[in-house]
Amino acid sequence: MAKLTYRHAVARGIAQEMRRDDSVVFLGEDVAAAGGVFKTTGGLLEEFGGRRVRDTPISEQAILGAAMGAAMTGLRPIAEIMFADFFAVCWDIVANEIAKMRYMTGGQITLPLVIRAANGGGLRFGAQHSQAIENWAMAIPGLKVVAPSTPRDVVGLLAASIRDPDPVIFLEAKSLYAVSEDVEDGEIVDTLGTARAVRDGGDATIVALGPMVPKACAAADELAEEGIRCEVLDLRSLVPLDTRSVLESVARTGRLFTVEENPRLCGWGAEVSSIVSEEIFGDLTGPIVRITTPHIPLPSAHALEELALPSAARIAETVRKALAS
Amino acid sequence: MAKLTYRHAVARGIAQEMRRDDSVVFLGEDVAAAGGVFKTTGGLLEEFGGRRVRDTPISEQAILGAAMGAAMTGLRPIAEIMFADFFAVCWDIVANEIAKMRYMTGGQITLPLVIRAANGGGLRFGAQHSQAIENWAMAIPGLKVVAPSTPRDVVGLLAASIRDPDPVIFLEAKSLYAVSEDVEDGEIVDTLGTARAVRDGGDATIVALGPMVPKACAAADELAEEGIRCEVLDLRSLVPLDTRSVLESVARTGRLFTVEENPRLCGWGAEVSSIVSEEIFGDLTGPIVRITTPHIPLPSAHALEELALPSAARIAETVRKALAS
Amino acid sequence: MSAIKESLVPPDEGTRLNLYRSLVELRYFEKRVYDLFLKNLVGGTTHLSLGQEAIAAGFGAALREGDYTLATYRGHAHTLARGVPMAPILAELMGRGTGLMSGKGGSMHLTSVEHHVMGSYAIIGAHLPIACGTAWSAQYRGSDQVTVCFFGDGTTNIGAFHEALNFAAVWKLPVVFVCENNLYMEYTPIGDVTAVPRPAADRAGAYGLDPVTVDGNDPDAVYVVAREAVGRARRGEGPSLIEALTYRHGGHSRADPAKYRPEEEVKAWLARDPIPIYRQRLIADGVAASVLDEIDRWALDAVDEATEEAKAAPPPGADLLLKDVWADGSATWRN
Amino acid sequence: MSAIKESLVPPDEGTRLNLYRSLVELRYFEKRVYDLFLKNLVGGTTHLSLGQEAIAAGFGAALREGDYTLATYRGHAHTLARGVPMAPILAELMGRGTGLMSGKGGSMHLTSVEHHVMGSYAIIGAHLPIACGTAWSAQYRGSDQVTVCFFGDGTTNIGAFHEALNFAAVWKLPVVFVCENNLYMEYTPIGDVTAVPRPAADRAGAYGLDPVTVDGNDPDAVYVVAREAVGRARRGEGPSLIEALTYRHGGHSRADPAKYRPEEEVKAWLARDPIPIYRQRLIADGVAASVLDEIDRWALDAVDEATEEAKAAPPPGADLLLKDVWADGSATWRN
Ligand SMILES: Cc1ncc(C[n+]2csc(CCOP(=O)(O)OP(=O)(O)O)c2C)c(N)n1
Ligand SMILES: Cc1ncc(C[n+]2csc(CCOP(=O)(O)OP(=O)(O)O)c2C)c(N)n1
Ligand SMILES: [Mg+2]
Ligand SMILES: [Mg+2]
Repeated sequence: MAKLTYRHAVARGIAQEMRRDDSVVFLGEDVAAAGGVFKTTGGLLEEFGGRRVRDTPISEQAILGAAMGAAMTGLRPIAEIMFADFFAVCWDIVANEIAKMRYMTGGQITLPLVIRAANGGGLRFGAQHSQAIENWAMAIPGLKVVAPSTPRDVVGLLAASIRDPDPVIFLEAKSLYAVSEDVEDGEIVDTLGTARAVRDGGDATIVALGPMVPKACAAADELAEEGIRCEVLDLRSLVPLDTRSVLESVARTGRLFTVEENPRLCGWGAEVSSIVSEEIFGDLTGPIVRITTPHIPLPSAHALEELALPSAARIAETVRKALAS
Repeated sequence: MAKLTYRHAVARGIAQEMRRDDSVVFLGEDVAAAGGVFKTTGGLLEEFGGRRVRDTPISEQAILGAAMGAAMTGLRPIAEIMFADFFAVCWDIVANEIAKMRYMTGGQITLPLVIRAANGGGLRFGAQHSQAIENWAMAIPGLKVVAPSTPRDVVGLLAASIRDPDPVIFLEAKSLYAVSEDVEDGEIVDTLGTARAVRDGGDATIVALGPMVPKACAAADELAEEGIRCEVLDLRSLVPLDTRSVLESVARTGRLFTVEENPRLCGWGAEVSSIVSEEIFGDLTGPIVRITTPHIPLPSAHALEELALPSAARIAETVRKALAS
Repeated sequence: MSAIKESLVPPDEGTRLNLYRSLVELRYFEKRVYDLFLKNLVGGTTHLSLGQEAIAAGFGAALREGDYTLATYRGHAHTLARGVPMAPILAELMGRGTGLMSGKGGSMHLTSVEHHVMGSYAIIGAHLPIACGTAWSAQYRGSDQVTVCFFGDGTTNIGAFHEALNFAAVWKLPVVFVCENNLYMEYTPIGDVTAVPRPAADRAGAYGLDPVTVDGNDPDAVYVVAREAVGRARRGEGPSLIEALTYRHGGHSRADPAKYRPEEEVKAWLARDPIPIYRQRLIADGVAASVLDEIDRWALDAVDEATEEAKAAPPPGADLLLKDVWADGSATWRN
Repeated sequence: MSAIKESLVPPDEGTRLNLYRSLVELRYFEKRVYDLFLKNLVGGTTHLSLGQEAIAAGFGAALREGDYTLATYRGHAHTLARGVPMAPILAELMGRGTGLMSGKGGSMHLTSVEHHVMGSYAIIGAHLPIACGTAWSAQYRGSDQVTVCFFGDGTTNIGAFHEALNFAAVWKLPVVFVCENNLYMEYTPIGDVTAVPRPAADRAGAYGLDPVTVDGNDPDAVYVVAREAVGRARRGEGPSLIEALTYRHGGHSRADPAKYRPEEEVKAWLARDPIPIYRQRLIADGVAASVLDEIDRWALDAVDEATEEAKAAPPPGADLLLKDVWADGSATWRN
């Protein structure tokens, strides 16, 4: 048991898997010699050498193409896309190639690969370096989408993603890199598609993801003091989606709130909302409410960015109002 | 008044606007000399010359970058991305540059440009040439998203898009290119953000877009014979979204069905569903049901593609069952 | 035409007969596909290699089993040339359940992992980076498998081309990039949209590679250049970029009557049809016409047989719809 | 070092004083930004041009009003060199409501349409295609405005670079692409990830352009090359690609102590700091030291004044949050 930061959990998860499986390789920009621009991958080059841990040119299409080609011929590559926003320069390889290959080839090709990226806002990096792109990935059939909210989950879900036989988009919350917690020693392997209840309560269900989880918890704690008890579910992955946990919880509480970092339109919260209103409409006792960033590019000034992203206060206020009416 | 195909409506709309405004220019792959691979832009080179109608290399980033740079310095470019799937190779220019520029610059830059693309399936072109990508665009703040379902709407909405001061993603349904209808002569200019009721009825609301509109109408006609009367709304644009028409209709009928061509997760139907269940929950008399392509890449064989895309029969059956239970 | 210094030895007779067999096989096959789509038995879109067969054939002959190839939507020839049987390819084009990918991929995505045909790709440029990956994997595993990646002249203007070439050169990957310059990107002449006369060869230097061009209508020449580049790759000497000059006899795709090409240009290139020329050459070099006739007959029979087999096959079952999104065979995204 | 044949005339004294002024202005400004982020008054990330000032200054001096420039996230210098005042830039970096873009863009996106500074771009490569657009627009409108697009060595390996260069060459656009080769893409030496020694110049030929390199630490040399390339563009003779060799004095960005660079390399380049060298040169050529001191003082005062102004400014008002997504000023996507 020792303190582990979210940042260092990345290297730990990768190292754990590289030690047990020689087919795991890792590539990206500035990831090897420099240990990553977010200092998430320090020590990997030293331990595994330049054959397995490789720096690349600024060529995201080549990085992901190389990962894809390697995955279809026996390797299990991990590729880093530095900021999730940069998926836009290689989206073809992700959405048109990687995601579709297995289906198009009638199952001939499997692609055991992981693409990691620093996702989301909160660090004043501006509109092109702060996007939460989970919904881009969720909208593409053939991609699994994972987004851990704690250091332990980074290790366990990253290990699960690396062992998964399908392509996984692994979104690290850059606003959580500095967060730490006590994590046990030894191998940690988690399971994709399993949400976790991080707060219990029968008055409402709050579903959150990644950096919105601590905010939802803070809101729930605030509300608990007022006697409003919310169950907070950390989805942990969007594909596979643990709809069962969501449906069970909402069936119990009658109310659903979703908290999304992404801009409003077509977010995963809309998907969850539509599932709930289609499948357990009769259990709902009031409107489903989505809490999101407004449908705007993220502004860079601290004052504005703070306003844009869902905050604990906004979550609490939204739930409070909705339950009161 | 004369018969106009959906295909020819494209050139008519572009020509109408190029005639009135010399700042309108048009570029894309094989669009000029060859008149477009879907034969949508024939005659434009002949009428407007090679200065205004230009063939480009296979360089989608350059095409859209050029359109963007031109739009910020006084022109009103129309760019063609041949198949909507190819947005993936230039998504950065669309999602990170064009969509964000105005906001990031504090309103200094406006981008009056239109990007046209052939969208969707139904022609057995396989997974990389059949995608309905309206939700990709809708998820990005700063893009308007337009998808006409009739030849007349192609002309009128294209004209409105070209005159619009903001970037518009204009999605032509490739499965509708051969469809024709009588269209009046003379200038046609429509309004973005206005849904249209194409069938009336008080039992349920069916919201559809693009090529799903004729299918929804066929379903509504089938149901009408059984005494089930559905209002069918053609959204026509996703951004701006005519939520008012949707909310009014559902408030009347109590039931909402959405019909999406895109794969299931995070589609616009989820967005519409979440809006309705948040804002007029009390008016709903039963679950909201989404009819979509399953969350799979589109298969190429006719037999499978037919099964994948929503059909009139599937829509009718879904509505029938839902209203019966 | 530099860099290719050693092994200018022409192919031996066995190899040449093999090349001829491959050429006519590809030719008859593609003609049959054309007939079948005129009969509406092949749906969707289709891109034929008629006229360009010598490139797929020449490389096919120079490769070993286990070497990887990646092609474009215009990939029937490249798939056949690796030994993939005709019937499942035809069945795939006809949307049958016995298709090479069970009808789920279609004409533009022919893939046979069993034959190391690692896919046909329909988004321009995408497979060049992917070819870097199969080559990297071979390098990493210490196998001596070579990757060959085919693409067209128009493809040299898209970003992925540039990224892949630089990446392959820096990592010294065992990959051969083969640009089939058929003078047109779809309907637009490549010269109208490209800053250099030779879209691939004139750019080799940008990646520290030697410029190599070859007559893509000459199977012997292609074979020799292929053998050389593949050998270099196999020996760990890094990537090559080869520009093969050729011409397609028909339109870009099913929908295209190819009216945009000057008549004299078409005539001149039809006169350079690789197959009759090669046939003449073999006969001049002493091969009996009857041997070649026999090969022709065999190829035509093979195409006929495959056609019947594919025609007789049923469409894919509805159960395939929700199959094989994921490695577990399912399409399930939720519990 | 070819192609630039004519007008090797060195700049006159007025221009040189102007260049000097610009250099020290950029230098003091960037140093101030560094101080301010150490004091936590500048948030987010920041990329300084310390050491690379001669390039922005040289081009700035060679351009006319109305010419367009596009820069990267490392764009403070390029923005200042077009005459944009310091205070709103500093205010933008500090997230104030008086910022150049009201605080909504930040350090990486400096834009001043009034000065024809058509944006700073934070996704590698994206602005090269966009520069094609501003150049195309000028060409279309028959104006003689030239576009200059600045980027780094690492940027030459991304696809957009390739597409833009080819596009500009084919359309003969009035655009000058300026690669500031500071030897590193972020933390990785450019040589480790690039197939050719000169990432830009060695690729000019791939676009039918002449290779041009220039000492990016020599303001006179940059100015002369800039004047030449801008002149060509203005006369309708098409694009240029220029590689300017330089070095950044500090880390890549705010978070980077730049430990990955060999000490001797840093030392050698610090000895080539453009500013003291240029100062010496001017003095050797007869400019009075007092004149230069006066310019230094003026620049420092300007930076001080701008700092105070920016510091005093309030954060952006909450009303800005939902402003200016659309041309009508709103962020409304529904009725
Ligand atoms: C990114 C992208 N842009 C455009 C297309 C449409 N397209 C299909 S084939 C083609 C021409 C390709 O030309 P070339 O590379 O010369 O290959 P050829 O068809 O001549 O074999 C184009 C533009 C595409 N498939 N992908
Ligand atoms: C598409 C993309 N990939 C990666 C990055 C992260 N990144 C920012 S700056 C940079 C290095 C750029 O190097 P260079 O072009 O040499 O410019 P310099 O910073 O040296 O001025 C990288 C990799 C990015 N912004 N965009
Ligand atoms: Mg071609
Ligand atoms: Mg650099």
